[in-house]
Parts: sequence; C-alpha cells; structure tokens
Amino acid sequence: MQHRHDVRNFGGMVFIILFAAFSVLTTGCKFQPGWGYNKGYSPEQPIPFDHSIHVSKHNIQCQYCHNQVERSTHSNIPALSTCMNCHMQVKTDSPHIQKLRDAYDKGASVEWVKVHMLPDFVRFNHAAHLKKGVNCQTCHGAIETMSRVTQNADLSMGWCINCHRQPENNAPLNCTTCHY
Amino acid sequence: MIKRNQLIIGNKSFKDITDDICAPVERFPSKGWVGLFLGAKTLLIFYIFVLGMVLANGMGLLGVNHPVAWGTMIITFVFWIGIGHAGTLISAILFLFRQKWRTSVARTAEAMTVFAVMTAGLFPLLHTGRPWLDFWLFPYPNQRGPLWVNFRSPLLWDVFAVSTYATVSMVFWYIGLVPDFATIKDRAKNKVRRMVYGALSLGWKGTARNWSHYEMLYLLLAGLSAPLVLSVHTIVSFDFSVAGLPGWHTTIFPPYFVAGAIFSGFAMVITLMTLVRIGFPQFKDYITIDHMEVMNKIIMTTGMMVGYAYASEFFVAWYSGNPYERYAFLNRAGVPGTSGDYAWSYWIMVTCNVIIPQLFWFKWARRNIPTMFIVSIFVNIGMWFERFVITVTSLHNDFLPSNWGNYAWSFWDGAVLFGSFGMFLTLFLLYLRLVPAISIAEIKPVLDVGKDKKGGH
Amino acid sequence: MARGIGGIAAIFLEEHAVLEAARKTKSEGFTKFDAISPYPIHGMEEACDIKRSWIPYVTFVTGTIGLVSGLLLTWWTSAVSWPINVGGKPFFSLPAFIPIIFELTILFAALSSVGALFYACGLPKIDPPVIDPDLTSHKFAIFVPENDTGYDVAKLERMFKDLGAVEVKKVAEY
Amino acid sequence: MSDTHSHHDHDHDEQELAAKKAARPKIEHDNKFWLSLDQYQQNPEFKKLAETEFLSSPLKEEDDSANEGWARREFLKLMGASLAMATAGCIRRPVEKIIPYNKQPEEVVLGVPNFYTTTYFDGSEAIGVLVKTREGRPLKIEGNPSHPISQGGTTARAQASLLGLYDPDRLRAPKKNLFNEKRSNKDGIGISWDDMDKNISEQLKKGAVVVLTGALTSPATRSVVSEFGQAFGAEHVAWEPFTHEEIREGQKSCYGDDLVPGYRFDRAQMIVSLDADFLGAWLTPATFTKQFSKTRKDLGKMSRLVMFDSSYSLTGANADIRVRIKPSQQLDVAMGLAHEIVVNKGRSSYAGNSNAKSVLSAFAGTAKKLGIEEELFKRIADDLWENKGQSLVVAGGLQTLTADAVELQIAVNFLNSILENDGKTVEGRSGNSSLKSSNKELLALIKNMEQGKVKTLIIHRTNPMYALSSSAGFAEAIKKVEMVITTSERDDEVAQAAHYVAPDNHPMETWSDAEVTAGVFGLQQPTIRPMYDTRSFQLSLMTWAFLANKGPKRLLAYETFFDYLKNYWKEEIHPKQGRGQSFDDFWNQALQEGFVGESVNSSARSFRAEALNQVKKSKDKTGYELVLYPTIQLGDGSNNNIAWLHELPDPVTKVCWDNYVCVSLATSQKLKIKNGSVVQLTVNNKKIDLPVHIQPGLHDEVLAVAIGYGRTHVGRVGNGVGQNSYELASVSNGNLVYSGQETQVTVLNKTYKLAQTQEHHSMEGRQIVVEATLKDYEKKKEHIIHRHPIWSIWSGHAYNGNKWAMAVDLNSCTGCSACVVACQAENNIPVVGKKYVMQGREMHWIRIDRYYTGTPENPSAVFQPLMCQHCDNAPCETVCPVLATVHTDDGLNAMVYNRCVGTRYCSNNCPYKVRRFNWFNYVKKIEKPLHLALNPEVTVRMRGVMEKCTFCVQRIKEAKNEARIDSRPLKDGDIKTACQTACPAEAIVFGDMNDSESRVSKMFKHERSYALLEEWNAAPSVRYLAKIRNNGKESASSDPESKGGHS
Repeated sequence: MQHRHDVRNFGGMVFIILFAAFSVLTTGCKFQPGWGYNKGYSPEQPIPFDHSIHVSKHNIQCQYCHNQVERSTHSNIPALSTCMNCHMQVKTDSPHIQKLRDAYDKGASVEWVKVHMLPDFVRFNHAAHLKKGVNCQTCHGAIETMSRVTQNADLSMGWCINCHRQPENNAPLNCTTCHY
Repeated sequence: MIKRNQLIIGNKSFKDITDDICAPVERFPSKGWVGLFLGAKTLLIFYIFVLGMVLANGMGLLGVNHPVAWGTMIITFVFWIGIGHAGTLISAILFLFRQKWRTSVARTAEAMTVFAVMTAGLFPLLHTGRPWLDFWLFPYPNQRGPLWVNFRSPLLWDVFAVSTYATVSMVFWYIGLVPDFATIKDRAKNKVRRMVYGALSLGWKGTARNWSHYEMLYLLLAGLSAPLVLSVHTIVSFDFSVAGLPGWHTTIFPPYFVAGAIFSGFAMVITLMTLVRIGFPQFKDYITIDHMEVMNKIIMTTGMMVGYAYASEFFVAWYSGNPYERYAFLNRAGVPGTSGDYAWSYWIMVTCNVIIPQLFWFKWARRNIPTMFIVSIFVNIGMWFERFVITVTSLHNDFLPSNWGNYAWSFWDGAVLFGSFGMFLTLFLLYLRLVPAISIAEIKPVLDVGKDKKGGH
Repeated sequence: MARGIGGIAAIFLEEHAVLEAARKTKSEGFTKFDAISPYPIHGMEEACDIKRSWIPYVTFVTGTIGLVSGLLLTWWTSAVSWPINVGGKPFFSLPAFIPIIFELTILFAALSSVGALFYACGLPKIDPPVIDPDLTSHKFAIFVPENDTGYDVAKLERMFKDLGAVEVKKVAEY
Repeated sequence: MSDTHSHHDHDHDEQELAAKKAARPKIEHDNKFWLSLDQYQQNPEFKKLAETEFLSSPLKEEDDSANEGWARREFLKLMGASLAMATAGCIRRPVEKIIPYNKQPEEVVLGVPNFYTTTYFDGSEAIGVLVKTREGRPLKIEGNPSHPISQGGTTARAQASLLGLYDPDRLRAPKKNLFNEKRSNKDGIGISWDDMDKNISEQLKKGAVVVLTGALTSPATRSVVSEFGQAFGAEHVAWEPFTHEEIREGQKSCYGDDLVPGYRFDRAQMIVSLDADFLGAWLTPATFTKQFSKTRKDLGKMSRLVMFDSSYSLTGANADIRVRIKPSQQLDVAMGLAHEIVVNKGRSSYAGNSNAKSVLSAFAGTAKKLGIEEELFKRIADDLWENKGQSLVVAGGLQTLTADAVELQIAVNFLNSILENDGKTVEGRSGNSSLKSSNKELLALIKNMEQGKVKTLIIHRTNPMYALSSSAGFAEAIKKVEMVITTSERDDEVAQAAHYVAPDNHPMETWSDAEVTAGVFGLQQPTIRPMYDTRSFQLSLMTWAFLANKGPKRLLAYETFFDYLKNYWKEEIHPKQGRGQSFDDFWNQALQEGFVGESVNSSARSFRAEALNQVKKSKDKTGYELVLYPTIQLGDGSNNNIAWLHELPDPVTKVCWDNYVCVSLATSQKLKIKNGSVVQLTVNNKKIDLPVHIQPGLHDEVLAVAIGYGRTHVGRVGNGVGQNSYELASVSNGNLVYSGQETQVTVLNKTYKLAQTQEHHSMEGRQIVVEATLKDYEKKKEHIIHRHPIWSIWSGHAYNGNKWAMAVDLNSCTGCSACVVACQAENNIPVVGKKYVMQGREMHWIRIDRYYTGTPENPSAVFQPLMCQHCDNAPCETVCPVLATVHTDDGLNAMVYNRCVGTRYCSNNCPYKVRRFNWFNYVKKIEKPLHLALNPEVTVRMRGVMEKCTFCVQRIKEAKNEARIDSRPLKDGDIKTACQTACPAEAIVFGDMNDSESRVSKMFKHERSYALLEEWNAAPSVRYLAKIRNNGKESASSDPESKGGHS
C-alpha cells in the first residue's frame, strides 16, 4: 500500500523529533563535557599577577607564596607582606607594584577574583592531596605557565570521582569524603 | 441462561446513540455545567495559590513534623491514586472478563482515572523539601560521577509505577477515543471543530483492516493494564509496608490497598455517574440503574474485603506477639492504656468503609440514586481517613515513647486537601464538555444485549 | 499530501447487509477491497479475509526488551557503575529491583504496541478523504479500489444494489 | 563561606600591646570593629546595612503566610529560583573575591583552628575552658582537660556563653540616659568615652561612692576595685542572686572561717543532699559532676546518693534514693539524721554531750512526722555512719533559703563533723574564698541609698533591678543616688536606671583572671579583639581614677588592664606560686595551661558546739510552700538572651521556652488543674500568674517555680519569656527568703500551652533504658538485659580500616545537657523558637530522653542521650530514593545535605526518630553578627533538607588529616565528638570498633552494654551501658526479664 508512505514518514518524523527532544532534556549537558562548569574561566585580576614569570622564569616554589597549603585544607593566597618581601626592591617602578605597595602601606588588601570555585557544600583538602603526592598541576593544570590563571578542569563531581575511582589511587569514594 | 435487562433502554437506533452521546459536545453548555465549572475553577485557582505558598515557604506550613513526617499530601496522594484505579479496572479487567455492561461507564471511569492520577501525581513531587530537585529521582546520566538513584527505595518504585500507570492509562483512554473523535469530526458543522477533532482522531477511517488491528491492540492494552493497575497500588502500599514502622510493616498491605483502591474508585464512579445522569438526562438510557446496581454490589464486596483487612491486621498484630505492633493497633482503636489520640479517625474509617456500605444488601438501596450517592460520599470520606489512620497513627506513636507526638494539622492541610478537588473537578467537567462521555463505537455492538428478539451477539 | 486511490463505494444501513456484501465481494475474487463501519463488526475479518493482527509479536518482543533493560539498568547502576553500601544491603539487591523491572516491561510493551498500531494503520493521517460522514455514526460501506483485479464499475454497482446498498458512488480518491 | 574572606587583624598579645601603646589614651576601645572589611573601612553603605540588619527574629516569627504581599514576592522569587535551578548546570557562578591578609599573623593558618586557654565564670563556678578560634573568630568552647578543678567538664551554660559574644543586643558604644527629676522617663543618647569619663571622674571626686558588683572571682579585679576604693573612699558591695551567704555564715558560726568550703564528692561513698542540686545548678556543677561520676564508674565501690528533694532537681533524678520533702522539712531531716546517729544509736563523740542531745531531742521521730519510711530513714543514718570519713552531707541553693537557712547549714556542718567528714570530703581551706556576695550587705546598701548617703553608684555584673525582689526597694532607692553608672554589656534593667552605661567587654574579649579555689588561679585571656566600642570594667575604673588622678600608684601606672594584671601576677601570684620559675616562664605556662597552683589540702576543723544552740525546732507548717530553684539552662537568668539555652529543654520536665509552677499529681487532682492551666500564686501579697506543669515526685504541698525568666530588658530573645519569680522572694529580718514561704493558689480560668519536647514519660515496658539495682546486677550480671536471638539472611558488608562507634554509659550520664548545647554549637544547629517546638520541630541532633520508672507519686527518673545510632543496616538509607543518606566504608551513616530532596522517608523509617528536617529556611533567620558563630567546618543546611548527628564527621576528618600530615597513625582518643568533650561525667566514648584496644570496643564488650531496639537488627554503632541504681533494694522498677521488650 505504497500510497501510505508519505503519511508514515510524517508519523516517523514526529516520533524522531519527540525522541530527540526527550533525550536532550534528560541527558541535558551530558554531551558537552564541562558545559555548565567554569572550565576555562580566566577572569581579569586587579593586578595582572603572572605565574609564568614567578614560577617558570624565577623558579619560585609554589609553597613560597602558598605557604600554608601543606598544613591546611585551604591553599592561602599570600598576604601582601609576602609579595613585598621581594617587591620592596624588585620592579618597584611598575605601576602595578605601586598599586600593591599603596595597598600595603594603607594596611588595605587586594581583592583578587576567585578562579577555582567549589560550592560551599564541597570540601577539598589541599594538604591531604599534597600529602598523597598529588601535585598542583593535576587540578590546576600547567599553572606555572599561565600568565593569567585559568581554570583547567571543570571541577565537576564526576571529574573528582574519576580520579578517586582509579584503584591505584586507593582514594575514598564516600560521600563524607567531600560532603559534610 | 438467565434473561438479563437491556444494557441500553429506549429502543435506540445507531443514529440516536450517536446523537445522544455527541450532544453535550456539540450543544452549548447548560447553566448547571457553567455554574459547576466556575466553582471548580475558582477552587483550582485557590489550590494553585496554596501550593505556591507551600512551595515558597516550605513544607513547614503543613502539619507535618517530627515524628509525623508524612501528612496530608501523602494521604491525599494515596487517596487519589486509589480512586484512579476504578477506571482502568473497569475498562481493562472487566473487558477481559467480557463484561458488556462496562461499555457505558468505561469511558468516564477512565477519564476519572486519568484525572485522579494527575491530581495524585502532583503530591509526591510537591511534598518534598526541595521540589525543584525532584528530577533527581529519575536515573539520568549526569556529571556527578555519574551518581544514580537508589532502586531499593519504594519511593523510586513509585516514580516508575505511577508514571508508567499515568502514561499507559492515558494512552489506553486515548486509543479508545480515537474512533469517537472521528465521529465528531464527521458530524462537525464548523471548520475549527472539524480541524481540532480531525487532528485528535488522527485521521481514523474505520476500515475493517484498521478495526482488526485496533481490537487486537485494545485487547493487548487491557491485558497489560490489568497487572499494571494491580502493581501500582501494590507499590504504593510498599511505601508503607517496606518501612519498618509498627502498623506499616505488614504483608497484607498490597491486596488490602488494591481492594481499598477498587472500593474507593467505584465509590467515586458512583458519585460522578449520579451527577452525570443529572447533568445529561439522555445518558440515563445508557448508564441505567442496572449499571449503578452492579457497581454498588462491587462496592459492598470490596468494602467487606477492606473490613476483613482491618480485622486481620488486628489479629496478626496480636498473634505476632510484637509489642510495638500490638500497641500500634490498640492505639488506633483507642483502647484504654494507649494514647488513642487518633481513635476518632479510626472509627470514622470503620463506620464509613465497613458499616455504611452494608446498606447495599438491600436491593432498594442499591437501586436508589440518592441513597447510593450518599453512601458513595461516605465511602470517599472513609477511604481518605483510612490513609490518614495508616499514615498518622503509625508515625505518631512508634518505637521510643520519648519521641511520640501528634500531627500539627494546620489551615494549609485543609487547603491542600480541598484544593485538589478543584483540580480534579475542573478537569472532569472539561472532559464532559469536550469528549463523548460514553464510547460511541463500543456501545453500539452491545445495543441488542438483552433485547428480546435476539440474545445479543 | 499525495492523492490516494479512487474506486467505488457502496453504502449500507444494516450490519448484516454489509457483512453479506463483504462475503460476496470476496467470493467475486476481489482482494484489495475494504469495509468501513462505525464500530468493529464481528465476522468482518473472515468476510474480508483479513489476517490476524501481528501487533502481539511486537508487544512480546518489546516487552522482553523492557524487562532486560530494566534488569540491566538496575544491576549496572547499583552494582557496577558505582556500588554504594545502602542500609547494609547487597549491591545487587534483585528482589528490590523487581518492581522497576516490571514497570519498565509494561511501559515498553504498551507504548510500542501503540506505535505498532500507528504503523499498521498509517496513523496519523491528516484529513483523510471521507466517503460518507455517517460511516462513523450509523452507516456501513464497502470500498473497492479501482486497481483491484477485475474491477468493473457497472458490475459492482449492480452487485451492491442487489445486496441492498442504499447508495453506490464512485470515489475520486480514498 | 570561603574562609579566605576573613581578613581582620588577629588579636595577639604583642600586637595588641603595641596597638594600645600607640592608641593611648584611648586605650582598649579603638573603633576598629572587624565584622567585615566594608565596616572596617567605615563604608556608608554598610552603615545602612547595619541599621536594617536586625529586623526579623526566628523566635518572634509569625506564620509567614499571614503577609500575602510578602508571599507573592516570595513566590515569584521562588519561581525565578527554580528556573535558575533547572538551568543551573549551564550558567557561570557569580564572581567571588579573595582578600588576603595585609600582614600574615604567624599564628593563623587559614582553616586550622587555634585553641586558647581561658576561664569561664558564671558567678559561682569558674571553669577552665579552651576556646577554639579560627581566623580570630571564637567558634566553640571546650573544657580544659588539664584543669585541676573542672578537669575538662563544662556546663550547658558555659557551652552557650559563646553565643553571648555574638549577641546582637549587646551595646556597641557607651550611652547616657537623660532623666527628668522623677527619673520616670528614659531617654538614651550616645556619648563619647572621653566626655563620659570626664563627667564621671568629676562626680567621683564628690566621694560617697559605692561599687556594687557580682561576686568577683578575679584577684586582680578585686585589687583594682579595692584600690579604686582607696582612691575615692568607695565602698565595695558584692551581690548576686546566688550569694551562698548561708553557707559562709554556717561555716563561720561552726568553724569560724567565712568561706564556701570545697566539697569532694569524689571522696564520698555516701552522699546525702538536702536540696543541694550539686549536679544541676548549685555552686560548681561541672566540677561536682566530674567528681561524682568518678564514684559511679567502678560498680565494685559505687557511691550512694540520697536526695531529700523539694523540687524535682537533676540531682534528685540521679539519686539512688530520692525522698520528696518540702522546704520547711529540710532542717528536720538534717537534725533528724543527727538525732538518729547521736541519740538513738549513741554514736560519735557527741553521744555523751548532753547539750547536743537536748538540742537534738526536739527532732526525735522526724521520719514518722514527715511521713518518710522510717526503715529507710534509719538505714540512711546508718549508711552515713558506716561510711564516716567518706560520707558527705550537703545543703544549699535557693531551695534552702528559708527563714532558717543558716540553721540548716549548722545542722549539716554538725553532721559532717560528727561523721568525721570535715577535712576529708569537706575541705575548709580549699574552699572558694572569692564568693563573697551578700544579701545583708545589699539590703544595708539600699538603706543608705534611700537616705541619700550614696552619691555615686557603680554597678558591675549584677542586676538587682531584675534579680532582686521589688520588696527590697532597690528601684526606689536607686533614684535617690546622684549618679548611677553601670557597665552592663546590654541595655538591661539596670541600664534603664543608670545615668551612664559604660559597656563592659565580653569575657572573651578581655583580660582577667580567676581564683578558682584557694590556691588555684586561672587566667582569662581574650580570644578576639573587642567587636564594638566597649571597654573593660577594670579599665573604666582605672581610667576614672587616672583622670581624677587619685589612688595608689599601681592603679594609675598602667594604660591597660592587661598591664595591671600582668604586674599584679608578678607581684602577688608569682611569689606564692612561682616555684622558682622566672616570671615570664611562669606567665607563659599559666597562659598555656590556663591555670597555676594546686588546691591546698585541709585537715579536720573543730566544731563549735555552741553553734548547735542556734538551731531551734520551728513549728510544723501546713499548706502550700513555695520553692524557687534555678534551672541548668538559665541559672540566675543573666544569660537570658541566649536562644540555645531557651530552646534547651529542662532535663527533668522537658519543657523549654518558659517557666511554670510544678505541682504534684495529687495536688493537680485536688485543684482540678491540667498541664498548662494557669494559676495565680500569692506570696505575702505578691501575685504572679504561671502555667502549671504537673511534676510527678513532688511533695504534695510544694509549688516549685524556676527563677531566671521574665526579663524585661535583656534583648529580643529573652524579653518577656516566662515570669520573673524573683519577685516572690521577700525580705524578713534583714535577709532574703526565697523558698518555704506560705503560698496561696488561685486557679484562673485560663490556659497557656507549654512547649514540651517529650510528652510521653513511660517506657511502656519496652527495653529502652535498662535499669537494675546494684544488688540485682551483682546477682544477675549480664542477665539484667534481655537479649534477642538475631540472625540475618546474608553476611553484610565488611568494614576494613576504621569502624566508628560510640558507647554511652547511662550510669554516668546525669542528663546535664551540656552535650546538647555543645552539639548545637559545633554543628550549626538552628533554633526554631517556642511556636515550632510546640509543633515538634526542634532541631537538636542529640536529645536526652527522660523516662520515669516506679510510682507516679514518687518516680525515679532515667536519662538516655539519643543521637543518630549510625546503624549498619540503616533503615533510613534503604528508603532514600536519591542516595542522599548512605553508608561509608568507615561505618558512618552519611547524610549528604546537598543531595537531599527532602522526602522525609528516612525520618519516618528511623526507629529512633533522630533525624531532623529543615521545615523552613532557618539559616536565613540567623541575625548578624550571630552568623559569626557558625562553624565553617560544617555545612549550613538550607530549607527542605534532612539533617542529623554525623558523629562529628568534621572532627574525624580533622584528626585524620592531622595524623596524615604528621605521618603518624590515628590513635584512640585523637577524635573526640563535641558531645564527648562537653560531657562532665565522661559518659560518652567515641572511637574505632575495629581497634580491639580502643576504649569504645572495650565498652562494647562490657556485660552491661546493649543496643537500643536490638531485636530490630538495625545493628546500631551506638551501644548503651545499663543504668545501675545503688538503692540497696532488689529487683528495681524495670526488670527486663519481666518487662523488657515484652508485655
């Protein structure tokens, strides 16, 4: 009964459209890994601090500035005093350094824009990961080459889990590992 | 074989049948209908406001508390889901049993089912603390690991059961409607109606080939719906019986709930049918007093089943020797020495569900419209209280006396309960206007049943 | 939409008349003809020589698919993809998964059966031609397409009149 | 709540000093509040914010739905919100800022807490505590385990005092009140410290100055006050509601030393308490509980506690034998016991003393007269004698402040002396000589004030305008004083009547010290820079003296009280306690340990026989008698604005958010009243309306009312909660009488619903709290517990590594509820207020269930702390559809707030009902600066989320990480939950079950240990140790074989 073909195609079309809509709705952002997360987030900073110069060029250890990272869950942003240790002498003429210095003298601070943001109900412990031998780059990417800090991974839960899952890491997979 | 009364009285021709049934759809609505509809619609708007408030402020508005963490919403959910069973039961199971009398009530009963399930379906979604996250109850691929759902939880079974049931019963209903939509289309005087009903009828032609496929599908759907309808309330009962609370953790729940569902469902059908007969007098020829009587018999039977369940619960509680179980049931009945705070609800339940339906032992009661209407209302009330008793009394006094407490009933509880009727009635009244309330295609074959000249097909 | 096919149609008022007509038409050797009625008429299948519907096979197969996929879904998500200790129960707690599996079985079976009907009847159709609007109300009809073997308008018209057709008309397309 | 946000300067000695030296003469009160950077920069926007900031309160919250306009807004907002939620996956998060320190304070490691030793003083008890701070923010108060006296014990009030620091109702700057002549109006205006200081120092020069303070336990402060006195000829009067004067007078007339002796319950085998609620609110409960619990651990030599109780006190609830009496019978009981011992049995050195005998003879046959079972009474007397030298008789507290309070004390001292307890369980010399407050002196002062003899009155840390019955006439007298200055930290009742309010620092903001007992000194060091423009009381005195340039050199020499204090210690304390250390070492050690010295030993003192002659047999009273008693929650009512304490249910009555009159069952039937019906009490013409709480176990002629409620000017939380029953105290011959007064009851035709967190009080014969008498236990051992055969159809999951578990010793737990508040502080648990408590929505993660056993006339009570049992077969987990609560591989029942959708199924299926649901968005109701008290280590839960005890998982993580960082294994005791550290009775033990050596696994193996609802086979990770009652009887009220789990 070939005279029904067109009709059947019409039905088929409807069906396909519906199916597509359905799968998009249900699987949502699934098809674009990282979509909806801040991957690639690289905001303008009040002072264009350049990791590549400090780390790659002048070989300053991460822990020199982020000196509490091995003792605390948080990796501290260095106090202005830390910056001034060098910048009392170094590159004092640069307008940015002057900005820094003014803030320092006023007893004020610098409002850096936070790049790597986790929700408040997620607890990531820097010290624990370092102790385990995870290095900064695993999560922060090639930070030492970044002239402006850019979020390297999407930092989604799945992204964390994938690493914790690997048997060789024997990392815990409990909910309480991160949520409490 | 015993001679039976006609299913359709008043020597109708096929044309008459079509005219009669299509009339409400084609004619301008009566004052009565408009009045009812406005009332229902207002109630619906109120309902929407109430739900909005609950959403905006949190579940705390309702009486749910610690220890009674489930309340009106779950009770009313079970209530409506229960009602939503008669339709599929009539159209599927009675179809399989070749009960020809079903044809005149099946359509409306199914419609009732669909709307009841819609009304019920809202509650589990809205009674959560963070309804906007309800989609987490569906196992969909996600970026959390992926993190799936807990298939061990009866609530998840609910999600699957209720949504499946809603889908299938809606499809079943619609499939039944297709030929009738075609009828209305062909009778249509104006273009718009022709277009709308044409679209709804999917271009049905009614050729012999189509009919043979159609009947086969109808049989299949009936066959699938029958176990489905049983499974749904079974699973709803699991919400309680899988939990460990005294008064919940009982194996009798599945059959007991299903019986209760049929019971309440038929009661609601009676309630609605009496109204339909008043609203559309011409339907009296199709929904005859015989139809009503049959359903009343079912009500009485299932009513006694439910009563039996109540009794056996007590027996098992005593027989088990489990002190918590025993206390829970003594407490329900308000036996001295227990807190018995909710004994009143228990006795309301027993009166409405077990005692009052006994009226139907008398033929006059079964065949008297006002009587059956009142009884059906009582049954509806009683069945709501059955769920209240189960949910609240078991929770309010459970294992540790230290955390015994009572349900903190608030204005919002009542508002949610009554508002839900607004939603149901609005849908139902719209249905009466827009859809042939009796299956035109199904009723014609049974036209001759009980006629003297030949004993039907 | 493209045009359907033309032919001849006879309208009847009585169920038994159209049944009679169908049988006759069949015996006359016509194969592509079809009967149109407002409700399913028992015996019409034999009368028109229509084979038993094949939809049940679809139902069975898709039902099985539903069952298996339900089983796989529950097993894979709870025991393979991310096994989590829930209430000290086994990762693969089959008894608890049965309701899910059952519901999926029904869902798949039911929906695909409907899909099958749509396929079989070529639904949905937009505004199909109508021989007589009363055919969905109280009239019956036999339609013989012009491409049927031994199609002869005059002969058929005579035959249907003899069979008590109230009206016999040529249909441009159906 | 990214912690990198906090950026104030941390309070550190050297820095602080430097800052102060620079900021002179404006010393401790610089304007650098540190609440936030904006405020720090005096940003105008913030000012606006700050003004609108304290608007709503969760406690005064009315049904939100009432306001429809609001509702609509809220509704739309929600619609938007849910839309946002739906698409949340696909939008960038808002921009957050990180503001690093300017100069890194070297002791601050972001996210790593610092602990500072300090001392908490509540007027009677000085507790050595550790304050946990993070980024300079006090977050939690813990007991100081190395402290010699309190030994790590804390009270609910000590735990809650943290919230007082962040109380939004604290004064933020000095105030001046403009009065008319009658001083009827009140018109407060702001004033600068300098102006105020000027005016005050001028006024002081006129002389006739009186400094009215609460009990000053701080030696340095006392010396400041006395030197200030020298400067202006100022008299120092100390008064607060709990004077303990009766004890001192008793001691004085019996032994000649005017002090509160040290009681050693840890040495006592037989304790008889006459209304001294030493486990609850009398004297030093934390210390006493510590001591008492020591004598209950080893059942081999378990002590016996006999309580003659006229209210149903916490001590009574824990007594092995509780005898209900009315206040007028206290003396009879004490003397009756003495009579029993000395006369009837002819025991002790006084057996031959005719004088003593004649005095005692008046008290013959007491038991019969008081309707006390005579056998029992005899046995108590015998027990006392048989344990002489290690028995202890105590009496005291408001309940004993009857007309013959002092006689009672003499009788008690007499008993202790004849029982040779003095010098052993009663230590004369190690007593606390700093508790010097006095009713008599205050009443005298009031006279002087009335006669206009007082020109200037300086009031500090005491509140006669509230806590003193108006019949004493303080309110009138104060109007006769030219200038009244108060250092109230809030605009309280005294501040209403004062010309100047010079707000004091909160104890956590200021330096001080404490004389804990004779020979033991503690330091109180600030853990945060003053939040507001306030100044310590001591510095105020110093400044005024400085400006008037009067007084001894030492008073004027220092710019800060810290300097004064340090110097004072150098001169006064170091020489006595130094043990040859250099002062700096001594000082640093004192700072590190929080105390110096050890309590002096004392020997038996000779009893002055003539004292006994003061004891007269007063005629027997009939009719209702009033009992005023302090509760463990509010004590004297000074910390009445702390919501945690109001929401903390009374351990015995389980009522919160109100005070009420307790009547016995028989009385209620006689008066035909129910719980909540309102009655009017009339005590010599003073009337007060109170709701009724029917309290089983009361004497039928007792009407017990809690004090500490009904404040009018304490703040938004405490104002108007309950009735001020201090009013009922009356002045009779130069002293205050609280209890034992004749009282008339009129039943009013009103009802008033009380918020009770537990409404059912019987165990229904279920095996919930297993209780056995010592005798039974010795006979039956483990068979006191009914065990159920339990089997499962599969083996269950294996727990390698750690398996966390908790054991609770019901025999040690006194129900003091410190754990409840500690948990609330640690875990950011919201307060919901009376309205919602009545609807059963209180949020406590750990609650203390109290059941009555025995007859309703005189039931005994048992307590059971109940927190999440972390079941291996957790019923809550199975039913959660979204895996929001699951089991971790170290045996925790994890609750994942951010996954929870709030079906509340878990709560339903929890047989222990320990889960709590956020019915509303309580966190939105937290008022600044209370949000600073939130623990950043614990997620703040939003609306619609289930929550429950997590075994302090954050502490587990912390300890694990510390161990990991120091690359050492975790050892037993590294992890202590909040409830565990708070518990003064050491009833709660947490640890690893897989470590067979851990304390908890040992307790799990104990024959008294059982799991709650064992037969339900949820396999809890919490086990209880059965309660043992040493009442000398056999088969106690709840014998499991006959009742437990069956019936």
